[in-house]
Formats: sequence, C-alpha cells, structure tokens
Amino acid sequence: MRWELTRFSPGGLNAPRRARILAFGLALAGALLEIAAAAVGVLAPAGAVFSLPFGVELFSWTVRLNPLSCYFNLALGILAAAVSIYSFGYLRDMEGRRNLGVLGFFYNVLLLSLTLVFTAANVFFFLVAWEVMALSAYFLVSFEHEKEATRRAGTVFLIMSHAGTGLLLVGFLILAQAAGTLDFAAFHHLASKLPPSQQGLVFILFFLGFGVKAGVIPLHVWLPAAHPVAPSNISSLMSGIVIKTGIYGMALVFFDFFDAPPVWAGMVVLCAGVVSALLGVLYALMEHDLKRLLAYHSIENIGIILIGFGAALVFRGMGHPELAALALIAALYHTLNHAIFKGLLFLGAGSVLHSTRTRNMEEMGGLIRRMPVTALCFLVGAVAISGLPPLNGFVSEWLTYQALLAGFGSTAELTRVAFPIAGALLALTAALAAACFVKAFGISFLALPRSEHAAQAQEAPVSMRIGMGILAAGCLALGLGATWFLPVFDTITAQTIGVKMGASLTAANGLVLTSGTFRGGAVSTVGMAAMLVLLSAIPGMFWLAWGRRSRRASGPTWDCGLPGLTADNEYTATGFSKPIRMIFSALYRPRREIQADYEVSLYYPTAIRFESEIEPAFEKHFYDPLQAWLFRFAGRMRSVQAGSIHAYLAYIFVALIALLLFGVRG
Amino acid sequence: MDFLHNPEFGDKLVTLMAAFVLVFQIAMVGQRSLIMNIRLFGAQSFLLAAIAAVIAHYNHAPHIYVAAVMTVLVKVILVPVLLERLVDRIEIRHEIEPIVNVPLSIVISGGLTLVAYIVGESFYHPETGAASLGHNTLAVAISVFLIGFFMMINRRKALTQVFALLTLENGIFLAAICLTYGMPLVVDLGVFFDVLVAVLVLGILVYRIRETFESMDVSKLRRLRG
Amino acid sequence: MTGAILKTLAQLVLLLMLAPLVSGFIKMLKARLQMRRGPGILQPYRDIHKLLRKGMVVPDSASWLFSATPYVVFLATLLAGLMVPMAAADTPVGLFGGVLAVVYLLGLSRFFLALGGLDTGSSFGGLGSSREMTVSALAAPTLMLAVFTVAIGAGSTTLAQIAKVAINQQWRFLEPSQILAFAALFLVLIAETGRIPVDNPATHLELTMIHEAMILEYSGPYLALIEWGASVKQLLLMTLLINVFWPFGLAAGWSLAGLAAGLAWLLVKLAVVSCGVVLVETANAKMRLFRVPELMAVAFVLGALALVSTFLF
Amino acid sequence: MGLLVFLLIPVVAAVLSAVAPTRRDMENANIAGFGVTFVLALLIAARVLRDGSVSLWDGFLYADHLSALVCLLTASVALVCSVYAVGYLREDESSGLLDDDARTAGGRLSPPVLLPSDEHRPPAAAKLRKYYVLTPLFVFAMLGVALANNLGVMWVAIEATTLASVFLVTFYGRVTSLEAAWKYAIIGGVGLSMALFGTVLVYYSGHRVVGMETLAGLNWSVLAGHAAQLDKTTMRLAFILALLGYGTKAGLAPMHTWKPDAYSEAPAPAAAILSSAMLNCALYGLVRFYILASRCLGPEFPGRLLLIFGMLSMGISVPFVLVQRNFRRLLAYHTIDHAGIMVTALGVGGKLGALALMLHMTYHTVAKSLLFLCAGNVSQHFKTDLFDKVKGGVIRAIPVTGAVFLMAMLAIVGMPPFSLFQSEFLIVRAAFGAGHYVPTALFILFGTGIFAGALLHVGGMVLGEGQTGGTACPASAWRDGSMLALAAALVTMAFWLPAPLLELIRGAAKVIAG
Repeated sequence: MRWELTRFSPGGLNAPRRARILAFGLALAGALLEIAAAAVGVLAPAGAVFSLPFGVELFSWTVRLNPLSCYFNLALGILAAAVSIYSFGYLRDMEGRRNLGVLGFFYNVLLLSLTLVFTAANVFFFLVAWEVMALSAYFLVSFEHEKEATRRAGTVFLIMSHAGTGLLLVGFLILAQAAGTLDFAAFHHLASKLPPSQQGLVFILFFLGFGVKAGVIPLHVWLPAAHPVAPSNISSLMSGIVIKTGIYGMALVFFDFFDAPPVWAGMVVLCAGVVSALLGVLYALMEHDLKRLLAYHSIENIGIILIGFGAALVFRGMGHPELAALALIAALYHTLNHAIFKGLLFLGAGSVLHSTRTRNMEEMGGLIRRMPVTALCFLVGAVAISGLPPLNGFVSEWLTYQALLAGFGSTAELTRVAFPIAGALLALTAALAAACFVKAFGISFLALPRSEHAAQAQEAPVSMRIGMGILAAGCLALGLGATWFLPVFDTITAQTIGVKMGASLTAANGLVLTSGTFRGGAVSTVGMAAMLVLLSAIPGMFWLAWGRRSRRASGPTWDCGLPGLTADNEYTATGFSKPIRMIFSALYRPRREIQADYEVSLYYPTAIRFESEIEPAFEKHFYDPLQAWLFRFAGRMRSVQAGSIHAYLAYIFVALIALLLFGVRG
Repeated sequence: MDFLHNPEFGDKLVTLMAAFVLVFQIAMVGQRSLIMNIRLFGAQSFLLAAIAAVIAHYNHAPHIYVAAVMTVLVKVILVPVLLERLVDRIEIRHEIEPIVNVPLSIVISGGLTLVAYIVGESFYHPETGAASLGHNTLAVAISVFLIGFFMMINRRKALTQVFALLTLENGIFLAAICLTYGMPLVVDLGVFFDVLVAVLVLGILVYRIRETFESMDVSKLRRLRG
Repeated sequence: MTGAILKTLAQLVLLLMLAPLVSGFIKMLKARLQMRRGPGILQPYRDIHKLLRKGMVVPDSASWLFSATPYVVFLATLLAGLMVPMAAADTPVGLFGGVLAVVYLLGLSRFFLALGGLDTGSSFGGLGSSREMTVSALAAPTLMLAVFTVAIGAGSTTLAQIAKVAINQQWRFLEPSQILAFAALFLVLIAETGRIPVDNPATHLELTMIHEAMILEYSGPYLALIEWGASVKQLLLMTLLINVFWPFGLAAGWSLAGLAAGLAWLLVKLAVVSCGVVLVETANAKMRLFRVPELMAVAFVLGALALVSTFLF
Repeated sequence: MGLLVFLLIPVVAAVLSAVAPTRRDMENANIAGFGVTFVLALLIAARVLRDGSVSLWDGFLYADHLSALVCLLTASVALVCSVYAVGYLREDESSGLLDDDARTAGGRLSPPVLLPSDEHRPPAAAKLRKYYVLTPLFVFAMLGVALANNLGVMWVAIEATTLASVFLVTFYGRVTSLEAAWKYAIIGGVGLSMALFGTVLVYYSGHRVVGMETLAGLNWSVLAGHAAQLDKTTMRLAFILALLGYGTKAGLAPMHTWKPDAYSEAPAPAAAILSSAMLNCALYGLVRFYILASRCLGPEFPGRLLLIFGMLSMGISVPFVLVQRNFRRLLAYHTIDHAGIMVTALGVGGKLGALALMLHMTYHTVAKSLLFLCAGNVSQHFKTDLFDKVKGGVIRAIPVTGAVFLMAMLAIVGMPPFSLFQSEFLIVRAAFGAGHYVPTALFILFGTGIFAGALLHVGGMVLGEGQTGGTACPASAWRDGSMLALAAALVTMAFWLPAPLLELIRGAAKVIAG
C-alpha cells in the first residue's frame, strides 16, 4: 500500500515551478514504488487485501492485490514514470501561463484513481475509483478549455463514460444480487452460475460498459476527440493506460467473474475486436492530425486486444483452458505493449507539438534533422506499433496469430471459420497500420520542412528525451526479452483460468518463444536481432570490397527539370492515403471540393484550394441523429412547462382523479 | 319534538343539506357573475355551518359549535366581504370568463360527481354499521372538492381562482365535520387561521397582479417557461 | 553448432546467387516470348556488380534513414530467406521464426523502403511509397489466409514442419483446396514482387511506377542492395510457394545426395513458376491502380474458398 | 422545554428584525438567531441520540431521530444562508437592484387595506426588512413541521411555510416574480388542500381506534402505534391524498410545475432554503404518512405509488435539464429529480431504502444549497441567469465560485467521490435487491440524462474563455465564506461522516423502516 500515499499531491500551489517539480516528482516517486510493488505482486502473488483507513463506514474502501491487478499496475507504473519525467520538460514553457498546480493535482488524482481501479476489491470502491478516474481525465482533457473543441471533447467523453458506468452498475447489481455481497472475491466464477439469459445480459452490459472506456467501435466516438486535445503527456496516459481500464474490467469480468462464458459471447468479442481493429486503422489512415491519428490507432489496438480476448473466451467456453490461456496472454501482452509504444508515440507527438506548435502533419516534415532523438524514438514506436520484428508489437501480434491458428484446429463447429478470417483481417489491419505509420513518420519527420515552424523546430529538452527514451527502450526490451517476460503470466492465468503456460511457451533456454505444445510455431526476436547483426557482415564485405573506393556525392533530388525542389512538391499526408481513400470509399464516403482561381485560362490557375473530408459514419448515422432526436424530444417536452397555470393545475387534477380511481379499485 | 333528538333524522337532515352544498357548488360553476359567485360561496359556507351545528346538536359534540361559529365568522362574513371589497377596489369586470363554456362545465361537474360517488362507494360498509353519516356525505365532500378544483382550472381571473380554492376547502370541511365530527379544536383553529392568512396573501398577490399587469387574467402570466 | 553455421552459410550463398539468376531467367524468358532478344540470363549479376562499384548520389533532402534503408531491406529479406526451406525441408534458422516471421520481416523491409522513398522529398518517392503500402496491405489478408490454410494443415507455422508434412502427402496438391490456395498465393506473389498486372518492373514511366518510384533516388551500392534484396524476396516467395505446395524432391535430412536432388528439383520447380509468372506478365497489361483491389479481392475469395474447402469437405 | 425555546428563537429573530432600526441590526438578529437555532438543533439531536425521543406538552411537540435530523438540516441551511444573505443582499442593494419595483412601473393605485404599508420607506430598506423578517418565520414554520406530532398541526405548519415564503419569491418585485409567486401560492394551496383532506381521512380512519375529540387522535406517535388497526380503505385514500398534497410541496411530477418558477425568482439564499430545507420538510410530511400507510396496508401499496411518482419526477426533469437555458431553473429541475430520487428510495423501502433516503436527504441538502449559493454568485457577477448571456468562462471571472459550482454540480449528479454517489448507489442497490428491476434501470437511465444535461450546461458555463470586460462584482467574505464552508462540508462528507450524525441518520432510517 505504500505507493498509494505518495499520490497525494500539492494542487494549486502558487509557485508554478515548485508545483510542477513537486507534483510530477511525487508522481514519479509513486510510479517507481508502484513498479516495484507490482513486480513483487505479479511474481509472488500474496493475495493481499487492505482496507483504507477512511471513507464512510457504510462502505468498505478496500483494495486487493492479485496478479491481474499487479500486472496492470506494472503497465501503469512504467508509463507513469516515463510520462512524469517527460512532464518536467514538457510543462516548463507553460509556466506562468497556466495553473500547473491544477494540472499536477488532477494528474496525480488520475494516477491514484487508476491504481485504485486496478486494485479495488469491491463494487462500490471500484465504481468510485472508476468515476474519479473519468472525472480527473475529464479535467485533464479540458485543461485547455478555452477552445470550443476541447470543451466539447471533454463533455462527450465524460457523458459517454458516465453512460457506460450506468451499464456497469446494472451488471454489478445483478452479480451483487446473486452473491449477496459487493466483494469481488465472492464474484469469482459467479456469473457462470446465473441462469443463461442473465449470463448473456451480464456479459453484454459489462462488454458495452467497459467497451465505452476502451473505445470499442461503435462506442469509440469520444476517443479520437478527447485524446488529441489533452496536453500530450496526458494524451499519452489516456491512450496508454486509461483506455486499458476497460480492458482490465473486461479481463476481470470475462475471466474472473465468468468461469466459462457462453461461446457466442466470445464470438461477439472477437467480431467487435476485428471491426474495431480494422475500422480503427482505416480511420487513422485518413487523419493528418498527428494526435488524432494516434488516437484512432488506439482503437485499432484495442481491437487487437479484443481479438485475443474473444479467442480466449471461445476456447474457454469450449473447454480448452490452455488455448484460452495462450489467447489471454497474447491479449494481455499486447495491452502492456500498446501502453508502452502508444505512450511513446504520444510523447513523441507531444515533442513535435511542443516544438512546432502544430498537430497538422502537413505542416511538419524534415524534423528528423532538427529533432534526431525524438525522431528515433518515434520511429521505434512506429515500428513497434506496426507489429514489425523484432520489437514488442510483433511478439504480441504473433501470439495472437498463434492463438487464432490453434483455435481453428481445436474447435469443431462451423464458427471456427471465424478464426482464420479474423487472422486475415488482423493481417490487413497490421499492413494498413504499417502504411499509416509510414505516412505518419514519413510525412512528419522526413524530407523537407513544410512550414516555417517545422524549419525552426528545436529538439526537445533533456527530460522529455529521457521520458521517450525509457519507453523506446521498453519497446526494445519487451520485444527482445519477451521470453523472459512471459513467465509473469503464469500467476495471472493461474488466477483466472487455472492453468500455467509459462514453461511451455519458451524453448531453447528461453531464447525461443513457442506457441505451446499443441500446434507448433516458434519465433525468436532475440535470434532475429542477432542474425540481423551477423548478416550485416555481408553488406560489410561488399563495402570492403568495392564500396570504399566508390564516390558518395550529394545532390539535389530529381525535380523533373523544374527549377528546384521545394516542400510544395512533396507528397502530402492526404495524398499518401488517397489510394486507400479511393479503395474504401464506400466506407469513407469522401467529399471533396476543389476551388481554382484563374485569370487567363482554366488551365493556368493562380490558386487552388483543395478540401477533402471523409464522412464520420458512426457520428453521422447514429450519434448525431440520436442527439438531435433527444434534443428535439426534450424541446418538445418543454411545452409541458409552457407557463399556463391552468395547465399546471390540470396536471394535478388528472393525477388526482386517476389516483382516486386507482386507490378505489386496486 | 322527538325528531330533535333522533340521530337518524339528524343524519337525513345533514344529507339533505350536504346535497344542497353540492347544488350550490354546481351553481357556482354555472354562474357568470362574480359577485353572485361570491354570494353563492357565502351561502354554501352558511349551509356548512348549519350542518356543523346540526351534527353538534345530535351528537352532543359541543366543540363543533365552535367550528360552526368560526365558519360563519370567517367564511360567511369576513371572506366574502373582503373579496367583494377587493372586487370593488380593483374595478375588474364582474363577468367570469371560464375557459370551458358553461354547459360543458356543468357536464364535467356531473362527471366529477360520478367519480366522487365511485370513490365514496368504497366506504360503504353496511355490515360494520360504522360511520353513521357514511359514504353519502363523503361523496358529496369529494364532489365539492373536485368541482372546486375544476373551477380553479376553469377560471381565468386571479380572484376567481382564489375563491374556487375556498370552495374546495369547503369540501374538506364538509368531510371533516361529517366523517369525524370535526377535527380537534386546535387543528380547526389552525386551519381557519391558515385560511384567513391564505386569503390575505392571495389577496395581496391579486392586487399586485392587477397593478402590474393591468389585468386579472392569470392565463396571461406565461413568461416563465421551460 | 558448426553444422548450423555451415547450413546457414550454404543457404545464404544459395539465396544470394540464385536470386539474380531467377530474375535474369524471367527477363530472358519474357524477352523471348515477346520475340525480343533481350539481355542475357546473367545480366542481373552484371548489374549488381557494376552498381556495387559505382559511386552514388544521395539527395540533399534525405536523412540518415535514406542511407539505412538499403541495409534494412537487404538484411531483413535475407533473414526471411534463411527461414524458408529451399533444397532441404529443414531450415537453418527455422527456430527463429516461421512463416509469420517471414511475412513480417518482409513487412519490415517494405516499411523502411517506403520511408526511404518518402525521405527524398520527391513526389515520386511519396507516390511509390503510398502505392506500395496500399498494394501490400491489400495483399496481406490473402497472404495470411493462405498461410493459415497451410499452417492449419500442417499444424504448425514453422516452415520446416509445414514442408515435412507436405512431403508425406505428395499428391495432396491436387486437392481442390490446395489448388485454390496455390492460386491465391500466386496472385499474392505477383502483387508482392511487383509484377504485371499489378506493377511493371521494367517501366520508367513515372506515373505507373510503384516499386521503381520508391527507389528512384537510389544509386550505386544502395541501389544494388535494394535490387538484390528485391530479387531475393522474389526468390524466397517463389520457393515458399513451390516447397509448400509441391514438396517433391525436398531433402528430408541433410545428406549431400538428398541436397543435390533437392537443389535440382528446386531449379526445375523455380523454372516452372517463372514460366507461369512470365506467361501472366506477357498475357496481361498493367492494371490501373484502382483495379488492383479487384484482383486482390479475387485472391482473397480464392484463399477463403481454399480454407473452407479444406475443412468443410 | 428545549423544544419550545428552539421553536421560538426564529420567531424572536423575526420580531427583532421587524423592529430593528438599521440593516446591520437585522443582519445581526438573523445570524444570531440562526446561530442559536443551530446550536439548539445540535443539542436536541444529542438528546434524541441519548434518550430516543423528546416530547413536550403531552406529545404535542415530539422529536425522534427523523425530526431531529430534519431540524438539524434546516437549522444548518438557515445559518449558512443567513450569513450568505448578508453579502448577497448588500451587493443587491449597492447595485441598485432593489430600488425599482414592478409596482412603480404599473399604474398608481392606492393599496387596499390589506396591504402592510411600506410606502413611506425607500423600497430597498423595505425589501431588506421583508427578507429578514420572513426568513426566520419561514424557518420557524419548517421547524414546526418537523416537531409537530399532531398531523393537523403539521399541516398547518406546512401551509405556513408556503405563506411565509410566497413573499420571498416576490422579493425583487419583478413582473416574473409575481407570476412565480402566484403559481407557487395557488398550486401550493391546492396541493395542501389535498393533504388536508388526507389528514382528515387519517383522522377518520383512526378515530374509532384511538378515540375521538382528543388532540391525541391525530398525534402521529399514537396513530403509528395503532397503525395496523386503522381502516384500510380510508387509509388508502388518505395516503393518496397526502402523497399528492405533500408531493406538491416536495415538487414531485406532475405537481412540480411551480418549482422552477419559484426557485428562479427568489433571491439566492431563499432559493437555497426552499430547495433544500423546505424539500426536506415536505418529504418529512410524506414520510410520516408513509409510515402510517405502510404499517396499515403493508409497504406494497404506498411503495408502488411512490415509485411511480419517483420515476415520473426523475423522468420529467431529464428533458428540461437537457435543454435548459437558465441555470437557476436547471437547479430547480435538479431538485425535482432529487425529490424523485428520494421518493423512489422511500418507495423501495426496507432498511436499506430508508437508510439511503436519509443519507441522500442529508447529502442533497448540503449540495443543493451550495449550488444555489454558487448560482447566486454567478448571477450577481454576470447580472443574468441565462447560460447564453454568461457565455462561459466563469472559472476565469470568479475562479473560486466557478470551481465550487462545477464541483457541486458534479456532486449533485452523483459523481463519485462525492457523497451523493454513495446514497444513490445504496438506493439502486436497495431497489434492485427488492426486485424493482425496471425502476432501477430507469433510475440509471434518467441519472445519465441528468448528468449529461448538467455537464453540458454547467461545464460549458464554468469552463471556457469567457467574455472580457464587464463590471466585476466585488468579492464578499460573507458570500464566499459561507459558500466555502458548505463546499468543505461537501468534500468532507465524501470521505467522512461524523459518527453521531451517522447514528442520527441510522436512527431516522429506523423510524421509517421499523
């Protein structure tokens, strides 16, 4: 419990510098303690339960430490440590302009509430922590509340989050009713003892409720709005860990509260995962706002995690605990990986924003030279998120593929066709993600600067580089060291599914990762990295043989004979994704508008304005009409209160007569 | 003069008078003149006082006499006089302009009486032999109450609403004396005091509405919406 | 340990030496089919040799990434090649990764190649990168379906295991599901190696280029590495295709005779597939970019049918 | 004797204010009076905790845990609001808001004899005196409601609260305040006449059991003791009428219509008292009848009716909160919502429901009065009650008020960690446990709607750039101090409730649930 106490922070200090250092220093200290505690908790589960010494005595403010909660706390701790270090530098130039005490206060509240969400031991305390988390996230998102878009994003976020909490509440009530208590301990495998119809209801309620927070399509609309508008260190936490609370909740419900959920439930999760992954990346491709692009990728990665969850659920329902454990490991590992690389990418985007004052990729370019460290870190993150070897994203995607593959062979029903299809669509997703990050990195960091700001960009301060560096190193370590890390999951799978997989997942002295014993498959990121190093001897030889003597000159890029290549000639982000926009136009329904001013002839325009946008399908066809309908309905309801006292009296009169007759009869 | 001591006769007398109370009430619904309305109210209140006195006599409940006297003082004399003075003072038109026209109002009143009898019916427990005055007067009381309520909805002017409220209160009073031979004295006094203050307060409001809006028509008070 | 090193070296040599030969063979065959004389079969070797010795020009606007790209492309492709069974069913570094690793290593090389294209600042580079990533994304699901089909059949994603299972079922390739899967994978091969009708490896018309546009600014040794890498990629994809579906003659162990026979068989099979590629290239015109999705959709349906027919019939 | 003194202190304060020569004296009389009242309320609560109940004059005045809790809440709100009112009314006076009068705008007519003549005084002073005299009387009536054992006397006291507060609604003398007061008085009058009818019927149902013509025949404590023998048919009708009557006073839909009008027109401190303390009193009356009805008829019948009205109230407030333009009316609809919530808790019944109700009443009192005080600050600063005219940025213009406003708003819509979440959680738990699945689902649904509306409007008003320029209203220690005190109480309650208070709440719940 020791890390809890360090989280109380100094909000509202007057001296901005002291507030910044104190708040984020404490957060850092808390995060480090948390890493230590979580590591101990994961490796040596003691099943500790603590009651906090405050709160109204009607409720128990109790936390527990089990492997699952420790694992999520570990992810939180790592990310929080890096982000806290990063924040020292990131916030420095906000000093004096903004109340950093408030930011620091809510930042610490957010970290504390996240910790509590992951460790709360009963329904009541979980909901309190859950909502406090949403609330502090709301304030952090709304930190720059002068902008209309920011306020709107925060509001939409909190409202959707609250609606999701409502669903959770109902789900918890059903369980609490069956258990007769609010303690999570009593919920263990309880949901599977409910009658089937209630099982289904509980499952759907929790899936939707946690799905809102996780950003599952179609409940995602708040996410791409809210994540970009927050300060980047906050965005990093939001995308890295806050949406993972939804994943934590699902893990808790699906694998702890349920024993063997109905198979269709797993299929639902699998399908939702595929849809979220694919649509997430497709929407990401269309963005040229760097942070929005990253936010859509969070949706994609949540989808990938859900594919693992869905597979695990199906396996569990069909009685394959080992397979379920494999799929669960894949999903949870991807959760941690995504926390690290998405955190890294948002920090990278934050550095760019910090330096160029824009989130629009079309105004960046050439930053790799002005900001080499940021660029390198961002590149590491981009490679990792694209699932390319030998970094961590590859490992978890590989595990997911293996789980899907094993699923086909191990189940008998027609539904098994869903697994390879899911795998194929996951491959599509991954390939599109790679395309998207080629665009994100290529347009933002490579070639010539596209604006004055980009040309004048400065490398981020040391603390920011350290923060990013930690996470980049994390990507590398979790990629290369996967086989050493995976035994961690033994305690978690033992807690949830009741099997231990760690030993069968590694081979060759822990150098090679396998998919377990049933369906073969092996991969070694370390081996690959080593081989890449060894193989570089070949080009080295060429270089020794011929290259030394060859002349290396630098010259202008081929410009088709026009005088001088400028940034205007470069491919734009919009242009880059044009083929995809055309191919998936049925989804995007793009709208474009070209306006050309010309003097002499149409063929010699003096200025062209090009505007293109895609149709946000869910907003346009579901949320906007819903909202419009609601407000129209509410507006119509206003005529109830139209000011006529006669009408008011008539309401009472009607109620009186109705009740009199009711009272007599019934 | 045996009937003077025969409770059964008293019951019949009270029932008869209660019927007249209802008749007066319906007459008020039909009556267009404001002054006549106020006088009808006075007459109705007087009938109530008489009922109270009859019950006091036959049931040997002297404290009901107090209620009867209070009724005469407050509702038969003080309130009508005050209201009439107010009418004179603020020089409103003496015509009542109901929202629902008179014939339909009467029909609705009839319907409300029916509702009241349905409700009162459930209190008819001949087997227990309890509640000497029974459901009949209760039904009348509820009718008076409901019709009074309906008049409040049906009247445009502030002042007319006030005395519709008063007739509504008459219904309750009828129920109180018939069913329970009056409330405890303290309560009765409190209620009368409240009625008086309510009339005062409402009177002030009526006056100020008249001053501010140059009209008594409360259906024009429609600024506060939504 | 020495055995492993020797095997690795042997396969490396095979990959590096054979790859230009396949490219040359295809070019020659195509020229003949088009009634041209065309360059000799050894022309790619000469090209690579010449390029390696030449000087190079690096664009002003490019960063270190431009220079790193050829190495990443070359190395990642080569590593992927080491995981594919060529003459023998066993692969030297099979434990380091199976078919998924191959796919993703190729993805890594493509990722950097596309970045390298963007790094020049030229519109052509961007154009090439954009199209390359699009086409590869469209090919990805089909590729994965085909991978799933064979991997599920073999019960493994390790290529050695897949090949071994295939050896034991010599005539399985005549099953409808295998034919469908083969067809799907063949289409992917065409898309991935930048062949007509998806891309034209011989074009220098800027607006139709994909692969060539990306590497437009590369010259000298860098270009050599990239071209060589591309031909290794082509070789390994072809090998993958043939050894998974037609595993005849693949050496089960590491005997010299077996290897020789395997190598001979490999050459024959490569020649057959190359003929197929050439026939397709000659018989078709290059498609518009936005017709490519249709082709890929066909491939996807083929792959899905293959999968379904394997396990439902 | 303590009860009587307790009850009379506000009357004394009213009298003193009526004769006080200066404004300062009136302020002092009020604050001192309410201070003493508050202390006495604490003492009474302590005695109730010790002895179980306190009564006077053969049970004419009677205080059990429930009454003591309501008294304590009323006294606290009254004290805080009296402190706030000093700053608030001084600001109103200095900004000239009290000078003009609707009457001067209309035709000149001499007042009728009924009117207390204040023509010779400047209007501002007269208004201030009106406020300082009426508020203690209002509080007196509310304390009377809580302490009267006789249901008839309780009715009289509740009627008196209406009469005392009507002129608080007309305080500013605007055209709209007259309208609001008229609706308040008429609807309140009709509603209470139904309650009176209900009281008569209760008397009737009990007169055979407990004997007639005695004062005790209407004493709640006596009736409650014989509840099971009361006539069932009569009791049903009586409960229906009492529900409609006291429900009108509590602002349950569809009898709620007066509420937004009255709350938006009364001065902020008075609105705070109306929306928290007076709501408690009306609910208190309802609770007393509920106890009788549930003991006589079983909890099923009254529970179902209460649930219907609870759901209706919560449901009706959602659309109005969603499209609201005036923040004081927004708060009024929140009060309707919370009346519905509390009635739902009562309808759910059982030990848990009763406990939840009492907790919610306590928490709501703090949060809602705080909200009205914040709203008062905002409307004094921006000279408007409309969201459109404030145009956001309250946090920039008056940071403390803005922050507290947003915080209190989040608290009132049941956002953790604030305490209202705890009581609402208990309510849904109790409702679900009792098998009221549809009401539970609706409760949560409406709660989300209310939340959305509140966040949309108040979030939009508090945050943002705001408008530049404009005359700032000077900070006042009176206003801000009382507001911050309440805010501190709200935050504290989230994490800690004094043990005696919790004991009192539990006791009150026990009174309800037996």
